[in-house]
Amino acid sequence: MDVLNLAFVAAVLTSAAPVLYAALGGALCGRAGVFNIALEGQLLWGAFTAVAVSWWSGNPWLGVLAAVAATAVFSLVLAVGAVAFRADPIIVAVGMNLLALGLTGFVMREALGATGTFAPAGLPGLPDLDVLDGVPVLGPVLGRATVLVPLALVLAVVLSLWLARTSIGLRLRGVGEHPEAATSLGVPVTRYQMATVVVAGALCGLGGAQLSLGTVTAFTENMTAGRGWVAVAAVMLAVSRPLWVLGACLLFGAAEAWGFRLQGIGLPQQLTDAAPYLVTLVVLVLSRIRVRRRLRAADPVAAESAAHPETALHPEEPR
Amino acid sequence: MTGSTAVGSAAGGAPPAAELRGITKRFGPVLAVDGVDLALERGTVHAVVGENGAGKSTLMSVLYGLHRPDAGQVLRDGREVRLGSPLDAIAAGLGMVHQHFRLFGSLTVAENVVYRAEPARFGVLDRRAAQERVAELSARIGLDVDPTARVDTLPLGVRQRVEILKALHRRAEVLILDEPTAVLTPGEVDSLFVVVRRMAEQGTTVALVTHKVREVLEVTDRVTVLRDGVVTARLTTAQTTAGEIVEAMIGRGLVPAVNPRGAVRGDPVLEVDGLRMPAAPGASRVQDVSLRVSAGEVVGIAGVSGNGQRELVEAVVGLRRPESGGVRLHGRDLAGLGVRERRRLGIAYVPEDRQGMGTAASLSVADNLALGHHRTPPIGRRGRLSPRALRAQAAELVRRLGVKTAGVAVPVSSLSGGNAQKVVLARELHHEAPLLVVEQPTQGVDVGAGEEIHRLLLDVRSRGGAVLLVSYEITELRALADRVLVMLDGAVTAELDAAEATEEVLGAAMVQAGRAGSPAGSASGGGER
Amino acid sequence: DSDSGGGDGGDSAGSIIVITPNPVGGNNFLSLAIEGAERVAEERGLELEVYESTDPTSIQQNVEAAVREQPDIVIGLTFSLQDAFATVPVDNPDQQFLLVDGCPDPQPDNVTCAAFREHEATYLAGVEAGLLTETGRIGVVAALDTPFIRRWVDPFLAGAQSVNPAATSTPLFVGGDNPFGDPARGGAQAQVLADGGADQVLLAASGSNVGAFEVAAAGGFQAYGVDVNECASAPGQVVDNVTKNVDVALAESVTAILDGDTGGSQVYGLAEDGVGLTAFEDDVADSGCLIADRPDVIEQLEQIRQEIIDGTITVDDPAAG
Amino acid sequence: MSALGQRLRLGAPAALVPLGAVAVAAAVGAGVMLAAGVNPLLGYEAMFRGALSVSNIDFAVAGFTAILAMSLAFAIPARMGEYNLGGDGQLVAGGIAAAAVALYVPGPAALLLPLCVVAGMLAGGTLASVSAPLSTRAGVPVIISTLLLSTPAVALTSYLVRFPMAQEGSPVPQTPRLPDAAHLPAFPGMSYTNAGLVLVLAVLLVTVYVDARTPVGYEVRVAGANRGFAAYGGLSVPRLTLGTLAAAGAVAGLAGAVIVMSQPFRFIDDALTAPGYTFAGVAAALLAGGRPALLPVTAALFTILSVGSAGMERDVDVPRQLGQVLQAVVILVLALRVLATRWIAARARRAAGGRA
Ligand SMILES: Nc1ncnc2c1ncn2[C@@H]1O[C@H](COP(=O)(O)OP(=O)(O)OP(=O)(O)O)[C@@H](O)[C@H]1O
Ligand SMILES: Nc1ncnc2c1ncn2[C@@H]1O[C@H](COP(=O)(O)OP(=O)(O)OP(=O)(O)O)[C@@H](O)[C@H]1O
Ligand SMILES: [Mg+2]
Ligand SMILES: [Mg+2]
Repeated sequence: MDVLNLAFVAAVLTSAAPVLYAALGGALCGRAGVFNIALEGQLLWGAFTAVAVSWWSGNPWLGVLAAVAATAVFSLVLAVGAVAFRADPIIVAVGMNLLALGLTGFVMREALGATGTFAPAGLPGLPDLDVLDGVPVLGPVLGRATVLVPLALVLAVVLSLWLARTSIGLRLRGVGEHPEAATSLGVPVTRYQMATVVVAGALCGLGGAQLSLGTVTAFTENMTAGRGWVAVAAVMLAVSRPLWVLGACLLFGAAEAWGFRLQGIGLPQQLTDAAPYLVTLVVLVLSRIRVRRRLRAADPVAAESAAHPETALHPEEPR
Repeated sequence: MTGSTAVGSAAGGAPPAAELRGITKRFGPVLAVDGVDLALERGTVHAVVGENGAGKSTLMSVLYGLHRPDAGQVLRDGREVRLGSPLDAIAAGLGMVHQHFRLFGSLTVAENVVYRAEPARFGVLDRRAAQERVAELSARIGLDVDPTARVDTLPLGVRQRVEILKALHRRAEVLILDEPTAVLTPGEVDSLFVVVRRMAEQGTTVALVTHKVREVLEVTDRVTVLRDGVVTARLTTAQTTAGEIVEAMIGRGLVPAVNPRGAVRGDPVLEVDGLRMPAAPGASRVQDVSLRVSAGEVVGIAGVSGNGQRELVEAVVGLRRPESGGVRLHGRDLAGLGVRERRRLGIAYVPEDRQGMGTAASLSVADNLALGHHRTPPIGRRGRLSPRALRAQAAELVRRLGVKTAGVAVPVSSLSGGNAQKVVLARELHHEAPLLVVEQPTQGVDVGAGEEIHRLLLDVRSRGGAVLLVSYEITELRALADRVLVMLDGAVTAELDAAEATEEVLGAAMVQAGRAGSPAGSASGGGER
Repeated sequence: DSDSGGGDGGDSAGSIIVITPNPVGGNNFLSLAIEGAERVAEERGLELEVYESTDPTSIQQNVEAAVREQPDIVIGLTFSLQDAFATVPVDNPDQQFLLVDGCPDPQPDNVTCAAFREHEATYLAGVEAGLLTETGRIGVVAALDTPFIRRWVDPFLAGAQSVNPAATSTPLFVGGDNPFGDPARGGAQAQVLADGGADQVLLAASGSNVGAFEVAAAGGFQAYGVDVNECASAPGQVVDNVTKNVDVALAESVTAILDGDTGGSQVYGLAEDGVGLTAFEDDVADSGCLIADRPDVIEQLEQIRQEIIDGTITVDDPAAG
Repeated sequence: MSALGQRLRLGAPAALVPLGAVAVAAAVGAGVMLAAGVNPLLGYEAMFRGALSVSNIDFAVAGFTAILAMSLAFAIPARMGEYNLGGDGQLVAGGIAAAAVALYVPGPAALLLPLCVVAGMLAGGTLASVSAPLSTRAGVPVIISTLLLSTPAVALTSYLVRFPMAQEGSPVPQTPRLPDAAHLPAFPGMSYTNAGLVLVLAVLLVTVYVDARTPVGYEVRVAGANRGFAAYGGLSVPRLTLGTLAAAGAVAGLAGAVIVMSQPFRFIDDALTAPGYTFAGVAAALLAGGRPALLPVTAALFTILSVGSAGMERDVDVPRQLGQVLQAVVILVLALRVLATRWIAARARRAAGGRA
């Protein structure tokens, strides 16, 4: 593989990593039966906390830890609102996304004294994987990334195995698929779901930290710029399967990276902007249309409700 | 088959395997269970019967730790146990099989059985051990289940075995079965009862909730009858009669509604010719079905569930498009017409799935009663809808059919199963459509309400309506139908006159080609993919 | 009641209100303008208020709110205020207005304009890049593809090609949901340029620049900043900056208006020292910019600058349609 | 119990919930302001003045018009359980279509005004309609397809307004000023308060009427409650989905048309999406719950929060993001609605005394 292609892979991985973290969180929630479209807000929250704590403490790793913790706490809003209180997860998520946007902007201004962008000289960012320099393939692909980038890939695999192979993974799948059944076997569904939402928050925290201390070292207002929504699309595309989520995020990352390169050869920016979304939509349609046809043949009436987000989050056709 | 060897009650002095004492449970203002005592002797099969809403499920849920009682105690082997959750109940050796199976369709049989009690090493599931455990348990009670099959590919009867295996895997010594037979075919019911008797012989105690008196007589040792949350009778099966049980359940004797037969038959209303539909995953095939239903006639479709009845009915009402063949109403070809047009031309339909299809649980009784009539006067008039007329009509229907509800503005979800079913019937009977298609009209409905529903259907016949009745219950078909067609693997394999349709003949026709309980590959769409 | 809350308390010192088209944060140009306003306010003992707009409706609202406060001058920043400055001054003939970096057409009498010819300085930066490039590939990262922003794009290539005809340029636009504040995308695009072999890259993407400077700092390419001296953003990797002395222009115009010289349109180009390069500044040696080590190049630039001022070289203005 | 009595009793707590949400949000906002060292009374006073003082009401009405329209664009499909999050795309589609008609079709006001409005509604409606078959045929949830279609639509209009439709020589990405014939007539003495408000209020009335008094409204509610039941009853879920989405997109498109046909009478890139009308509308619709008639009230509240927060920032220097925070808190406190609904359901059941 030549250098340029490796650089392309590196670009894809870097732009996919934050989205991948958020999407893995969303996928876990999906498997547990919680519809999570607060990923955008959670990611932003993580990105902000990471930068703020890294700045105050002088240690980027503390920033990462704080992002994980703070986003986990933030996601309690969803856990309590949508899981414990059984409020509409969409309403809660809309509120959370708005809250994250407003509060990060507000606090940045009041506590950090910055508007728009916070990137003071000396803001400590995460180190690159310089140790890989000189290693063939890995060096050019990951050498300029932080350790959080390969970690995201590893996590996708680990989560996939964890869901498939462990007791807790099995229980979680059951909780999402048929909560009453899980309850009747003594699995505390609410607790499982809340824990999952919080873990997903922690993942978003990692994603946010990677965005603001890894991909770049800065926080800007609304810096997630739709990445959380892309993650939501990835979760649907992958029907909550972690390995598929990985694929979906890489697809999106590749579409974006190609977009930049196409812009380089003269395509209008606005059109290359649209490409990743259209690609995602087309793949989504192609992937769901088969499931849909099968459902319709089995049960034309039940198929009517199959386009609902909740059902679209499960790898299994509804019964 | 019935295994009616009476297992004597436990030796004097030995405490019951499970006992409920003075259990009271309220839901808000509703007193669901009121000071009920119930003793389940070891190794017996104990029937718990009663009307809809009598408190059976609530009582069993208390025993299984799903509900905490407001008052009363639960004892296991004579010692009081505190059941804060099903987990406690499982630990105490209790198991429960719910009417609506609580299985994970996407998981394998083995995964379902060991769920929450998994053989695991360092948190990693031991699949081999799980499968061996399933094989061992099914051998013990003589069941045949493939541990690696995905549950959603299995017929209902097999799914229920999985439920029983789940309880056995947890070493349940007391097994609660809440309406286990409501969705089973006669063959499946028979094999379930064989298993139940065998378990009882092995020392397991079984509590069986059912609406079917015949089942009570066939398989149980003791009977407890509930009414309005209190016990109205404790009987020993061997010494009681169906009449006595029914009397205790509904406070009066039952006069079963029976088709008077012989009345004049009018012109054909529904004609189905050479209807064919291919099999698909999750849908059965229909092979060249032709039938005719005339005015003033009830035609029954018998058969084991999943033999094409649902597909046939959906093709008649317009929910499913046939591959070939025709459906005619009063001689008019319905090809290409959707549900709405067919309803307008005079087809009413009571579906089997009253929660998923027959009602919208979150909408009011009034809204539920209006569907299909909302564009015709008095409710709909020239593109407008009169909320007042909608409510008035609902109130009238509720009154006429005696639906028990707090009003027409409350959501259907607050109604009992029997009353929800009456709402569906009220709506479908309201316009006196020439053709009424009914599936499983009394499923999960208590005997009293079931009898009323039967009368309503016979009223349709006597006013000259045509009724196409799909039922899995032979008694129901015998009581109502003028003619019975038997469906097997999508084809009509027998047509019987009321007089010929005895239980034996029907039962034999329904399972002719295959063993009951695994009704061909068609039910599961060809098994595993 | 808003009069009483207005806060000028009747003292003789006047006031000025500056209205921005966007939040100031992270926008070098706007911060520099505010700096100029602060400076002149202090000099003249004026009270200064800044109204940040977020969108066109809020611009109009801010302009009208400012007029109600009756300051000495209502100052608008950038072309985005042009529509508002075409109408509001007509209805408020007694109020003086100053529009920096734009001019309404027709220009009401009570509006003074100060506009820049940043393309001239960008052209010079392009010359610099053309001279310094070793790969023959240069690039630009800009926020959005708009005619105005093209002022930092097209002349850059034109300048480079004037001295290095073989030079090729790749402009990339951040775009996306947050073009002026998405450093990750800015960085990704800078990386694309670096991977593509560009070694001289102009960064004109506002808040998204942060990521691009990180690529420069990691050795991806040598960068050029805009508006202010950004050489510290990637120490040792920034060649020069296309500066726009909006602070000076704003202060000068305010002074002129307060002194009674109202109306008219002042254009700030190379000739007026309104735009330029860090290279031309007296303290270039301390600027931290790479160009400080190349007096030969600076000399060449001085010469071309003079030719532009003389009109020997004309630089096309991409925003002129 | 009489039907009226029942309705009153069931209705009262339901109406209290939004008020409760607002009260809690106000308290949270006060806390935040105190933390930031601002007297909350002054802060709120500034916020209300920013939106409602005589001098600012004109702008506030413009914001209200847009937010109300966008709340309808969300609320209409929400009646059948579909979430339209693609308001931005539909808004700009409507705006660009209206601008295109105004710029390229000559004609007198009597012709041009309705033509522009219809073009905007058609464009928005068409874009939103795409999500209907995507949902009913391909099984892609509306919430995700509207969202995914929005970004490309915004990008495309952005391209149009920068290149083919750009004003010659303008450094700002914007169309030329629309001809006078395409300016919505303004109320006397106002510049932003114009016929657009009347149009949107008319749409609101139609929506409330259709929802409560027509078979279609009933069918939409049925489809929202249970798709299977709707299909069984002969309702065409695909057609209802298409209808509600088209209507929603048309209202959003109307909002876009109204914005470009108002001051400063052009399509400026970003001008339609930057103020966040879409999500303010979503929030207003959520706050109103399933009651379209409440939309003007909740839209007004969110207008005050979003338009007023700019005034608050100007006057007392509280960051305008506080407005977003307050909106968020209002929405989150709506989780209480669930508790209230449960309480109401419990009362209903109590009244039923349920026995079969
Ligand atoms: N979770 C609940 N909340 C409120 N009321 C309930 C609940 N569960 C049951 N009830 C009420 O308690 C009463 C007893 O219900 P239960 O389910 O025990 O009846 P059942 O005998 O099982 O009836 P069926 O024959 O229909 O199964 C009914 O009036 C029912 O409405
Ligand atoms: N959560 C609940 N709230 C209110 N009423 C309930 C609730 N759960 C059950 N009920 C009531 O309990 C009664 C019995 O319902 P149930 O769910 O037991 O139906 P079923 O057909 O008998 O099924 P099963 O016997 O398996 O539970 C009905 O009157 C129903 O309305
Ligand atoms: Mg029950
Ligand atoms: Mg029941």
